[in-house]
Amino acid sequence: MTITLTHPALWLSAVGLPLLPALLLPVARLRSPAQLLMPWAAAPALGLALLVSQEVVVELPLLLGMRLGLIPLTRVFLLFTALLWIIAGVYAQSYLAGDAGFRRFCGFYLLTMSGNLGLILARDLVSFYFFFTLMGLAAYGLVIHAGTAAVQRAGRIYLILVILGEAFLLPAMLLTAVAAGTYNLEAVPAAVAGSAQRPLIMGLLLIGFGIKAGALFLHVWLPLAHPAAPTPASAILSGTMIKAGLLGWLLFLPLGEPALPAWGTFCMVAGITAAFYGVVVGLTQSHPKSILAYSSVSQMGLMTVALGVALAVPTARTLALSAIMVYATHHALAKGALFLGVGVADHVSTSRQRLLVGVGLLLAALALAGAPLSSGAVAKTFLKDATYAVSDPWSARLSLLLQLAAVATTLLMGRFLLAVWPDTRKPAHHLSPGLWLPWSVAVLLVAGWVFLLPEELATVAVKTLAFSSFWPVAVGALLVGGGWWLYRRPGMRFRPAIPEGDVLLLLLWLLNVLQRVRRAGVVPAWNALTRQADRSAGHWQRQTDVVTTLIRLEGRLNTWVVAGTIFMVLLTLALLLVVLV
Amino acid sequence: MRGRANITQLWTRVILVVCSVVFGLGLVWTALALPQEATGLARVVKPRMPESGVTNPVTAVLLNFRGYDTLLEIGVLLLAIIAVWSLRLAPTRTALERFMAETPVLAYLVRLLVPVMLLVAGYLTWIGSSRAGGAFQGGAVVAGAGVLLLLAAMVPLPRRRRLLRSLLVMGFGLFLAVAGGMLLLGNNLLEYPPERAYILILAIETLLTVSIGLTLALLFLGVIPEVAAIQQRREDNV
Amino acid sequence: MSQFSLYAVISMLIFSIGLYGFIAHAHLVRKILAVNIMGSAIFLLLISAARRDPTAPPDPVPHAMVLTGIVVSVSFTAFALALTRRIYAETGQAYLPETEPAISAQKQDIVQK
Amino acid sequence: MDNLGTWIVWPILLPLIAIIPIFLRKRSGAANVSLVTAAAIVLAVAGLARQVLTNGEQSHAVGGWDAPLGIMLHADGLSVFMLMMTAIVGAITSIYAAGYRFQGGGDSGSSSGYFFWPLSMFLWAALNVLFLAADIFNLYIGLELLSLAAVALVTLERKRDATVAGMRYLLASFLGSLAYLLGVALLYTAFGTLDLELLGARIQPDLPTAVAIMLITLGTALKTALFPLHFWLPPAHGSAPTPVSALLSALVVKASFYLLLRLWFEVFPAALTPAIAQMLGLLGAIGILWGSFLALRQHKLKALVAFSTVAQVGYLFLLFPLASTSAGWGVDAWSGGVYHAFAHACAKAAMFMAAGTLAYAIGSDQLDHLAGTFQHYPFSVTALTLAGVSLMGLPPSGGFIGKWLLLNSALASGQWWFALVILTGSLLATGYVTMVLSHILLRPPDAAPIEPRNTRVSFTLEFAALLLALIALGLGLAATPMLALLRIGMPFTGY
Repeated sequence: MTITLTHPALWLSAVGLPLLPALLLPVARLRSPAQLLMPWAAAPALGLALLVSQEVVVELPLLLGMRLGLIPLTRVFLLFTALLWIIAGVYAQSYLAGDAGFRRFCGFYLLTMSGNLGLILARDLVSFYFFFTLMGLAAYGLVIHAGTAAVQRAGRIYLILVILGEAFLLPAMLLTAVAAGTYNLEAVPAAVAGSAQRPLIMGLLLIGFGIKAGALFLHVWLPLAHPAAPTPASAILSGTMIKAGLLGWLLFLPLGEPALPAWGTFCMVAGITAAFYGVVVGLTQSHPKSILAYSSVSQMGLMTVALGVALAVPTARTLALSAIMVYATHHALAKGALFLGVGVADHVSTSRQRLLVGVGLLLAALALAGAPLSSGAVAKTFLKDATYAVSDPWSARLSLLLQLAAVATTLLMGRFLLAVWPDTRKPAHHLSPGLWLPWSVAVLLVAGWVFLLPEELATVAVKTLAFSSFWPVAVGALLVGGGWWLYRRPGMRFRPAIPEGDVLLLLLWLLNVLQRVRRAGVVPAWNALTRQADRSAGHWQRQTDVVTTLIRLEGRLNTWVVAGTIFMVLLTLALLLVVLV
Repeated sequence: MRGRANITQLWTRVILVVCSVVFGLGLVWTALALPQEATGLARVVKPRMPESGVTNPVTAVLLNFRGYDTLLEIGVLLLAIIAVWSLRLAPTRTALERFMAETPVLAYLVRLLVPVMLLVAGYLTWIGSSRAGGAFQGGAVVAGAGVLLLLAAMVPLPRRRRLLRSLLVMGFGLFLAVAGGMLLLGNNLLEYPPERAYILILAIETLLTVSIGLTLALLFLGVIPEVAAIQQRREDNV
Repeated sequence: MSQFSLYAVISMLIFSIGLYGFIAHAHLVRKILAVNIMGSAIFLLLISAARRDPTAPPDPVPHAMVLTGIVVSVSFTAFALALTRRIYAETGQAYLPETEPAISAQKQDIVQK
Repeated sequence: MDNLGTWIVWPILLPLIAIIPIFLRKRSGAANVSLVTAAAIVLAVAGLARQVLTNGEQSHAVGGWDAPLGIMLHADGLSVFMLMMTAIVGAITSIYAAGYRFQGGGDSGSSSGYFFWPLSMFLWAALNVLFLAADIFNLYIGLELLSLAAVALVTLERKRDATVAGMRYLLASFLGSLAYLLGVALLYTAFGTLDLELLGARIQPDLPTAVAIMLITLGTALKTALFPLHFWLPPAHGSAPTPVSALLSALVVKASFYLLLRLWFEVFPAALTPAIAQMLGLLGAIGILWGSFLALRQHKLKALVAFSTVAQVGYLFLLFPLASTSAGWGVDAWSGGVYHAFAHACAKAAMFMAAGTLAYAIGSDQLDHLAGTFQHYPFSVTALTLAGVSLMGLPPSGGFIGKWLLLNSALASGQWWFALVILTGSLLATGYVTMVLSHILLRPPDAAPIEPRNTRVSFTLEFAALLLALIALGLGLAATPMLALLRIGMPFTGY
């Protein structure tokens, strides 16, 4: 059955509905209905994702000609994104009930939601950029919700990275638009492929979207922001928002156009490195949300590998895209369930609850690790199929690396489970249905995913019963067990801990050192030198201060005679130009 | 620092002089390159004179063909008086003013001159439709009479605002009313019916003469009359 | 050199002199006088251009423009003189103070450093 | 049959008519008359916009005399665009001014508060005259009317700073006007017409023309505060009463810019050589960097906003090199520049209003004193933020559309250096906007909470600023129909 829905108002409501409650929030009387409606603002988008099975584009007289629509790729993204926004929204209503800042949280949540849904629905460059920016900036309000000093620091770094991302994306968008001669997204990949500035555009795109996607070394904001945000917001950040960067790559990069082996290899190497790097740093974390954040870095790395495949081997485009679609959906749901589970585990009070919550977490963790029959296993099978398209020596290595990555993921999930395992000895909170219900839905979606699949995918799920998907999990589990045993031994107290934000901290430390060197060594030396060069050292120093000079210059420009003379000089110069040229 | 400032000033001055000379020469060259034959609108104005309602071409241009410019220009004059008043300068009695006030000869002369000046002003305004003259010339003479009266302190400053302000705004008001009123007749803005043009222009010019004269005299005074009057009375009482 | 050219050249020279005076002289009344000189120069140019052909009646449009220009110039002069009076009342002199209020905050800042 | 439905005359007539009762009545009456007139002007402009949208360009021969004998009024997309900008900012500023407390005493008929109304009505009339003029001498009178009203408004409150700044502004205006008038005199002497269209048809690339264009351009650039002729702007805009600062920064500099736009692209496009266009663009580019840099160095909120105007004016001048040399993308550059002017008008007026409200509330506009004002004046701070979003050029604001179009044409025409300047300018704008916001939002931990001095701030003040900021933000969303309006009669072929 195919349904075509082409009324523009319908599509506008999908992105505009979240803004409505946001507008109602300041009005005291309408506040509680607005808060009640918050999660369901994503419902029209979910409806569109479920019902629209054809490519549709509608045009609206907004911005520079807004086009909204869906293609198969974005339909999948919209499906899991809208779903997760609803689940996390319902969860947030209980999680933050009674919180003084809930109204503000609602406002930012809705704005971010509008941005996230909008960028998926956008079919033109300008709208895409608008929604992307809206999402990035509005999420700042989610990150800093708690308001503590550490959270504010995380927020600052998040904001800096967002603005940095904008600085890369805006030129990329403009260059793309100029190359395409239109703002339509359909024309973009071909335009990028054919542009004379292809390397520049691709570089800008990889970095700009890479920051959002948490790509290797651009991920520094991610392990800071995800734990800082309230749990439902973390679920959104990790589940859907980092996928926006991935979607950006898929929509803008020339996949399936001419083969770009160098770019492809670069992406594959960066992806695989990130996959292991995330696990290694993640293992040293103790906070469950930090572990999950690093796991996201690792998982996004795996999806980047598929992107690399599509870039390097044009014929593998379809395969790689399906792999990414399946993988992204799987990861969004599983990561959502895991993040929400952290909050649920915190509220456990009885041992029965403990058992149920534990089982749920285990299920989600197993899915992420790729245990047979799970969504993870299906996703990994797709990924592996895609890698077969790469030329031979690489292909074998890649599939081995992928399996090793699965081992690593299992290990990290084990570490997570140990960190989060519900503890009834903690002061008991009340585990309200508002928390466990949405979480259960998420877990059920992860677990029962296979049954909702179209037939061709379901057959793949059966294929995952093979040994190749079984052994990594088994090995990983064994390793976890061994590690646990080692860890529990009285003599063993070796606990490496890399602080969240890893390379960023290294960078900051380096800057700090440089600063200290400058202050301790360079500045006195410079002063001594200048003092010798000029006896009136103070005067010289003032002269060298560019800023001061400029400001003094402005002051001088202000005296009337100088200003008038400048006008006169301009007149004369222009006159000479006119007479002589 | 002082020395540096002087050097800056010196250089600025040198540059300014050099630029002024070069610029002046450039302008002279430009002036010489201007066309020698008449290119103006005289030929366009002449055939339409009969429709203008007046016989003096300058008045026809000012009040009819380019009446819109003149309307705005009266606006500038009204704006000037409002702007000067908005500065709210303190009223001062200068030494000259006191001297004048105490000299009976001047007072006599002013008594003699002012009526004659007003007569001249009226004549200038009336003759403007056919020969050199008009509201501006007439208004300037009225203003001269007003300045003389002010200097001789022979008119008490009005304490009530309404009358004075009405006189000031009256010329502009009539002009504007005529301009807009033409729309009611189905004409364009300021489009006089040719048969009424003369009388309308004369009416506008007459009121303008009073308004312009008064405005110029009050611009000379520079302070808000009613405020000054209150102050003056206060001083006199002391 | 025709009569028109002579007047035009002179008007340009007067304009340049006025411009120089406007920029170079610090006293505000002199500046205002300089502005009037520049204005007169332009009026001279227009009036002389109105009668380039001595045999024909003069072009009335420049005359009207000059009349309008004079009224505008009078209005500006009146306001400028009144403003000069206020500056004199507030600062005790008829010159522009040479440091800017918006910049002076900066200057203090630098001194403190 | 009457002719009252000729919408084109009403934006000029209405404010002029309003001046008469305002001049004759006392303060309270003056405010009410002005507000009613403002509403009427908004309606008239809307009527004209509708007429232009349905019937295309409108012309009106004043006095029934066609050019060259008479004076024409002309309304195309650009005129209507500018009239709309003026109507929106003017009306909302009037609302703000009605709630604003001007300093400076006097009785009700002679206080600063009273004089704002007739002067602002003259300002509005002058702007509308300019935007509808099709005659180069008529433009001169409009310009003079505008300058005189603007200077008088600056000196409205009895403050020494403002008086001095006003004098400087007046002198700069003199210089600009005289240069312009000399240019007009030369053009009339050479070509014997004052009508813009006829002038454009007759104009020859000879020496007097070139000199006249140069004089007009520089005179107008001085009034628009193009770097390095911006010296008069920051003190004048920074020290004027708040509603006046809003009007000046939003509208007055745009008027002379509009003049330049008209003349360059419609009267003497042939004279716009690449070299001159690049020069104008270069000065604009320096202005962007210079103004933003100095804005970052300010300690007072209003001074900062004023320097930001210097920077934002720079963007407008980028239009000249971009629109004249990028074939095909010239339309983008042209409409981007004009759009930027509109968005800046709304955003800057909102910013000045919000800044003025905060300054009034805490009795100081030092940035250091702003901490904690958000709790008391959330609407003003929100207005400040939203206006900042437009200045930074973030979507969906009008500023974003303007910058996007300018950037697009810069890259398309290969003038990447201007693109670089625009991006740098946006980053610098982000810098000074965040600087203000962090002063407001982040209170130093050791500082005591600041109690506002004047807690009772009229809600009108906050509402007006927020409304304008929202309009600046919404302008981006409304870009498609607005750009369609702008394209009616635009000086580019192919549309």
